[in-house]
Amino acid sequence: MEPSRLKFHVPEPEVRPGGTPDFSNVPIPKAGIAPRPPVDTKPEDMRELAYGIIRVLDDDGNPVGPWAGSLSDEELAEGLRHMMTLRAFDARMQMAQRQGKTSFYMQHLGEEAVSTAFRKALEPGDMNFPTYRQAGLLIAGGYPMVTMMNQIYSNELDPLKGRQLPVMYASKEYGFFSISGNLATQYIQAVGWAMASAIKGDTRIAAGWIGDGSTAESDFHSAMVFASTYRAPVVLNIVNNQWAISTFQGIARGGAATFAARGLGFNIPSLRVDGNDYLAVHAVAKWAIERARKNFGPTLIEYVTYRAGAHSTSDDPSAYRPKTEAVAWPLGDPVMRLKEHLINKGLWSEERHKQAEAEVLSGVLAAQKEAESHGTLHAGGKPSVRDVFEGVYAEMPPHLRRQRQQAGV
Amino acid sequence: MEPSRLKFHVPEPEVRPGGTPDFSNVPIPKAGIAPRPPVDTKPEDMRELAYGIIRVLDDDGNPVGPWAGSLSDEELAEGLRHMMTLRAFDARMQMAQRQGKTSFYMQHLGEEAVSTAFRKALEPGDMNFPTYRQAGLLIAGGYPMVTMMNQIYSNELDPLKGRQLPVMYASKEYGFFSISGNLATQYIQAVGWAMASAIKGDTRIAAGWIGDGSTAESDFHSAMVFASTYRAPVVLNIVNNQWAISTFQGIARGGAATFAARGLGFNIPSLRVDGNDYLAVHAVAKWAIERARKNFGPTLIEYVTYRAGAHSTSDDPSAYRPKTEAVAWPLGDPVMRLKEHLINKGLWSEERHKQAEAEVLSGVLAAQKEAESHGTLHAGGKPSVRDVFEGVYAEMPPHLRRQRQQAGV
Amino acid sequence: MPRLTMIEAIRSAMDVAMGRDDDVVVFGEDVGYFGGVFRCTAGLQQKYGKSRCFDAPINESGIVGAAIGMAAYGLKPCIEIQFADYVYPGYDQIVSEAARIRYRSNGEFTCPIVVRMPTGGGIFGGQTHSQSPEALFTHVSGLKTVVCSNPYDAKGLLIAAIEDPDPVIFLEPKRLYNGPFDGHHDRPVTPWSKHELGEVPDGHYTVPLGKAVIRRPGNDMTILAYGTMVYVAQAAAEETGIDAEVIDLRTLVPLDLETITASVKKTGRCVVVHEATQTGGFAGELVTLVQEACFFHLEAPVARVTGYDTPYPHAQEWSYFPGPARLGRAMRETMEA
Amino acid sequence: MPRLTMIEAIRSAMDVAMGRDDDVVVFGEDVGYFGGVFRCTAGLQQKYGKSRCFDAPINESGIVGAAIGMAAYGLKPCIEIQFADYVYPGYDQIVSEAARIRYRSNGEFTCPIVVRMPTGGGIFGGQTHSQSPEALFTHVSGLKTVVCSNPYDAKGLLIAAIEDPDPVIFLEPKRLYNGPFDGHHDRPVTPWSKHELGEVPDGHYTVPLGKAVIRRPGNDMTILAYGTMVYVAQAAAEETGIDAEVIDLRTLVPLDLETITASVKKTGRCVVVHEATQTGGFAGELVTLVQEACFFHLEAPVARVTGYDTPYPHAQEWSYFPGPARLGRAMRETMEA
Ligand SMILES: Cc1ncc(C[n+]2csc(CCOP(=O)(O)OP(=O)(O)O)c2C)c(N)n1
Ligand SMILES: Cc1ncc(C[n+]2csc(CCOP(=O)(O)OP(=O)(O)O)c2C)c(N)n1
Ligand SMILES: [Mg+2]
Ligand SMILES: [Mg+2]
Repeated sequence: MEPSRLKFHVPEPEVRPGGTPDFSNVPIPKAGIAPRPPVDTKPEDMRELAYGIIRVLDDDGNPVGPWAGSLSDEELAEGLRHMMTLRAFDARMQMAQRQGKTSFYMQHLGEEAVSTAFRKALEPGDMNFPTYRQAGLLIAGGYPMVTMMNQIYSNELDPLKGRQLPVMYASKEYGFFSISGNLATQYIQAVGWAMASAIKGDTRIAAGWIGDGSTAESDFHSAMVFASTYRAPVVLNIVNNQWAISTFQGIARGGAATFAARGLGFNIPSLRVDGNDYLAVHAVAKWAIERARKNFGPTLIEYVTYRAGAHSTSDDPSAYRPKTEAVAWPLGDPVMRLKEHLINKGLWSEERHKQAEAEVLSGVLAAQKEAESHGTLHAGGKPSVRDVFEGVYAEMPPHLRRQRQQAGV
Repeated sequence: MEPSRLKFHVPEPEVRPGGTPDFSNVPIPKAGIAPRPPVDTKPEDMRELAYGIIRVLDDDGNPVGPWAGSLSDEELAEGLRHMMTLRAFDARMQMAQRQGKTSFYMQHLGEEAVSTAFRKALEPGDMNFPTYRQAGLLIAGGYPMVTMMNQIYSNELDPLKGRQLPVMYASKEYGFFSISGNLATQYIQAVGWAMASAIKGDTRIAAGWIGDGSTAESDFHSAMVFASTYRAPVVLNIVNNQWAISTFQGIARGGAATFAARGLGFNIPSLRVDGNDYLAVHAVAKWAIERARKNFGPTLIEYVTYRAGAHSTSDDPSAYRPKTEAVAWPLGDPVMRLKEHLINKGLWSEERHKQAEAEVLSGVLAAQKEAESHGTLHAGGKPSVRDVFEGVYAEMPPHLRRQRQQAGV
Repeated sequence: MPRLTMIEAIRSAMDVAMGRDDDVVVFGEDVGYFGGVFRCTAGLQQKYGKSRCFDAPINESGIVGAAIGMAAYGLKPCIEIQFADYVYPGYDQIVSEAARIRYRSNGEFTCPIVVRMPTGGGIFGGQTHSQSPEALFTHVSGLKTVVCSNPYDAKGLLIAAIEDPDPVIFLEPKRLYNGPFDGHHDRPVTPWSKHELGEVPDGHYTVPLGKAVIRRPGNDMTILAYGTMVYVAQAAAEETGIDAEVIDLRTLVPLDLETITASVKKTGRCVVVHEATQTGGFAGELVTLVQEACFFHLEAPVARVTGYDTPYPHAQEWSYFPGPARLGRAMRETMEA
Repeated sequence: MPRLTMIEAIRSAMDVAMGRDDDVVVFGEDVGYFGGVFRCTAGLQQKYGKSRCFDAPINESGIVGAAIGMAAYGLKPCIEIQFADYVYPGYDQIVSEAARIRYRSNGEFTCPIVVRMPTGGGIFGGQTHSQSPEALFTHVSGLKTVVCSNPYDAKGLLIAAIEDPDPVIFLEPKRLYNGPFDGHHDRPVTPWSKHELGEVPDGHYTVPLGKAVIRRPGNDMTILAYGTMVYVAQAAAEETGIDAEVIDLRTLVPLDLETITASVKKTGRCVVVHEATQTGGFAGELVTLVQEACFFHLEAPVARVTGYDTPYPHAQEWSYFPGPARLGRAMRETMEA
């Protein structure tokens, strides 16, 4: 018998521009049903958490199930403010880029809960190894917005001296490792930092961050191998926002049911969480961080969310996905969901929200004004050309000194 | 409360030199109990095969269970001969290296079943992407031993013109891709070859090979991602021989239960097999190859075996593991086990075996004599110095021509 | 003849190659449905189907490694690395594998792949969208390295690269995608539609690998350039009034040493310019070859003008970029030496 | 003073550094219990425990990446890549990360790591145990690159490298581990115990990075060498009778240009020698710097003697290896030019 011909398979998203958004194939479990095992549970006894979605807020905005209750009323209100601040910050910086005040920007629209809620579960001294889409770690950590803007504008007060692309922040004090433009490299570095902390008998833990698309990179594997072998005190976060520039998550995920399932082959506990649910993100982050700090080793967390905006200011998503997809996203908007919850609790109101929006905006505007007084990319105060030559090494070697002299600075 | 200090964990083998070999922590399931699902079974419905061990020959050398019966009597006898040939070949070449006839050699002692049995499940035209420890693919595929030796000796008939380290064979006709000294690179190449076959609507499939230690390399991940995404018709083999030079498999495996489990996160069917059981290896290989050829995509197979010899002629394992560990290995010796089975079946005898050993040895010796008549590394016929400059490109560019002239050849 | 941008010319090259040969396949990050972040592969998936042009997972080692396997099978993959800055995860597959498979297997297997990547700065891309890593490929035996500088060449060189039986690194200076750029960032750029090298024939033609071209004949000195620097060199010649002969190398390996030597023997002076960092850059190779072949013709040391030995900065891009002023200074010094 | 092999000297350097500073950790493939395939780390795990010296999974990107994370924490990892030929999977972490973290974070984070690796040929190791990839590091801003050539230097340079606040690539010519090797493969090798540079003080000392040393003073020409080639150069000087000044560069970046220039200005002739392939090799950089700094003192073109532009062959190793005969020929030509 003639054997059948082989066929080449390329995964495709359900819908492309022109089509109607359709997420009916995305299984969304009910809130509250996922169990919350004790933090010392063996990975093999909690595999199902890699396939479901841990959700706390139900469709009416009420917290349900064993993962509820990790936050006080004040913390919830603060969380809402952090998300609103990040959103306002993004909107202004996006606009500043359009106005030519900087070269480039990347926003978090729709994903604000992930980094802001995670940050609140960390302790001082813990270290994040972020990608370019976790500025919420800084906002929720109290890093000055004006310093972020100085970096974005590459102005005279830019802490990175104009050397880095906008949004590539770095702050040791705020537990935010220098962002790399090269995807995934930070994931294994997070594991290395955590190994170091364990080697020194410290109490601080590390968190690595990666996007859905970037899980395909090799350093994702390096991180899993090292984290598993040395039981590193690290939380490895996957932000699955469904897209990697124009590429839908199915290209990186392939035949696998979920990204979280990647952890199972390493016997690393792997959890999938509603990334648009501030309460769920916080509860799971807290669990994983406690696990790490108590010497039970690494955890892999997949946050299921949606990149509602463009990939960056260089991108126009209408070329590859239906314009209204974000609206159709079944997990809703993280700001709206937390707002609804606070209103349900009697802690918040539509009016209060409008007022908060105005407050947040004026905070952002004040920061922007101050930052712009120190210059923007093409106008006003600038870092020096000397800064190009400084900091390549602790001490400038002769050949760089010669080059600096040739440059006349 | 003061949080507890973090501790650094480094996996250690059970025993080191001076200790008594102990494999009591290696769970060995009974032969015959692993189910044999139809080849179109969904990966999620056969996850348990990644955690057990598929075994056909029981402790008495009798085939049991649903994986038995893939081989005829003639094929079994041929299989034994292949393994014996490989072992004799190894012994002679190991000795030749000691005698200074070549620089380096790597043997297969204890692992002969894996590559020889797998080869018999392939069809002509299928392509292997091997490591340095699958010469059984050539032996069982009928590649001339004398050509292998010519390569090992880098002599005047060396098909690779003296360019390659011994054992780094390459033969398109025999479905044996050029071996790289760099670990793991071939794994994703196998997937690429399989993708190409699917793109062309061909019927030929590919097989990738990797060692337990090398699964830690990044290209293992690349291969899994691409195989899963494009459902490539490829069989991805992991030869878990317990050691990576001096490093026990626990350093690469980390907290994971098995290497096969690495496939589960990609929803690739993952099977674990008794690698010292010729019948089991063949049956599982056949299953996976059929699956690939019928467009059901990739399979990951872990062969549980033991590297009974040194890593290479540059290695002395007594520095890092008990000398008698090989003897204590619970899955026995593949040659002895198949021999016992054949004797049980009345197809073989101790006498017949001795005779076969003599025949095999004389075949190897004849090949060796012929090869040596064409030179060994430091004596007799040699490839030309011109061959250093040839074959870098299809056509020699001017700068290489100049260098060749300078070299006076 | 139609005028195309360099992006369109590159796309046309792949289109022609795919049309003529079913074994040519194109893949990379975002290159399928979307057609690439620079749109170089736009329309190819629609025209040739998902089996011939498709999206890849974000894994450069996987992309190169899969291409090598495909090439071993018999295909001719032309792959895209989204930015040259992101090639390093795939560097092992390029250096240890693609470059050596023909040699180590004595031709049993070969590796006819093309690795395309946008290179160079000038777009405020910061350290990870601006690098010029050509020297990391030119040092590797078994690779050919091409840098195109205009639409006509880009198409002809890319077709030649795809048809080449060996692996070719194909660098596309992204600052030239839409028009020649001479370093005067404060002036509007002429689009390719206004430039004669924007004239790109339909259909098949090749520009052979290994042949340089003289872009500006001259007698006073020789400038060796490639990519964006070709226009910087032409501008510097005009602005300094030095009658420089500007050679566009086009292929770095194999190098057209004959054209270089003939020119330097004529002019007696030479300046090499590239955007990449200085130490260990390809300029070192060029200077060495020139002084070897033309030592007794040289009236001044061969100078080099390059990027500084620092990562590529963001805000200070125009101080970093080797523009006509910096090159002009070196040219004058070379004339006066 | 005790005489040590280069392996013992390297081990002693790590021992001293680990003893003085708890933040120094050592890891890599097979370096823990076993002590490394070349035994450079033998005994360290026993002495300092499994937290300070341990086996790593076979994943060079992981090894370098983890070291970078540890360095960001505050440790000083000294890691081993089993052979320089296997560094490429870790190349992205070295180039895109280690080399740039201080710069891109403006010193918020730094990367004081040492990446040790055996390099070079001469042991019939074929293409994947013989490479000399130094030029792939010297081109990368932010890295320092060291090549040691004897036990005394190896220990002093390695301690300096571990104490350095920036990432250092530390190349160990494996052919020199047990004794100086001058390319005469048919003669027995003197062990280090018979060589004065085998005298290695106990305890702490450093050989500063960035300083070359004159191994053989001479007047007729300058030979720039490093690693194994230092001995080849000395042999070639004796055998040709040419009174060559042999400079052992020791550190390639930062380079001791002063020592080089002073010598070439004195001798007027220069030959550069390395084992790495020619095109784009570090010799190109050296030739360029020499002709730039000493042009009007040069009486002949600066010559280079290198490995050929092919992968490193197995059987023909001694035709490939740039030994004293090949170097001597270039020296004579340079004298006669
Ligand atoms: C090594 C590397 N390859 C490619 C790129 C180009 N690139 C930048 S962002 C991106 C998509 C990343 O997607 P994902 O990981 O899902 O993160 P997201 O942008 O969705 O947050 C790509 C391909 C890069 N920066 N680095
Ligand atoms: C990229 C790379 N890193 C390191 C090495 C050195 N090396 C050669 S074999 C080996 C061990 C491999 O072990 P395993 O994968 O278990 O295969 P086995 O030798 O047991 O068959 C190592 C580390 C290499 N060849 N390539
Ligand atoms: Mg994404
Ligand atoms: Mg092994």
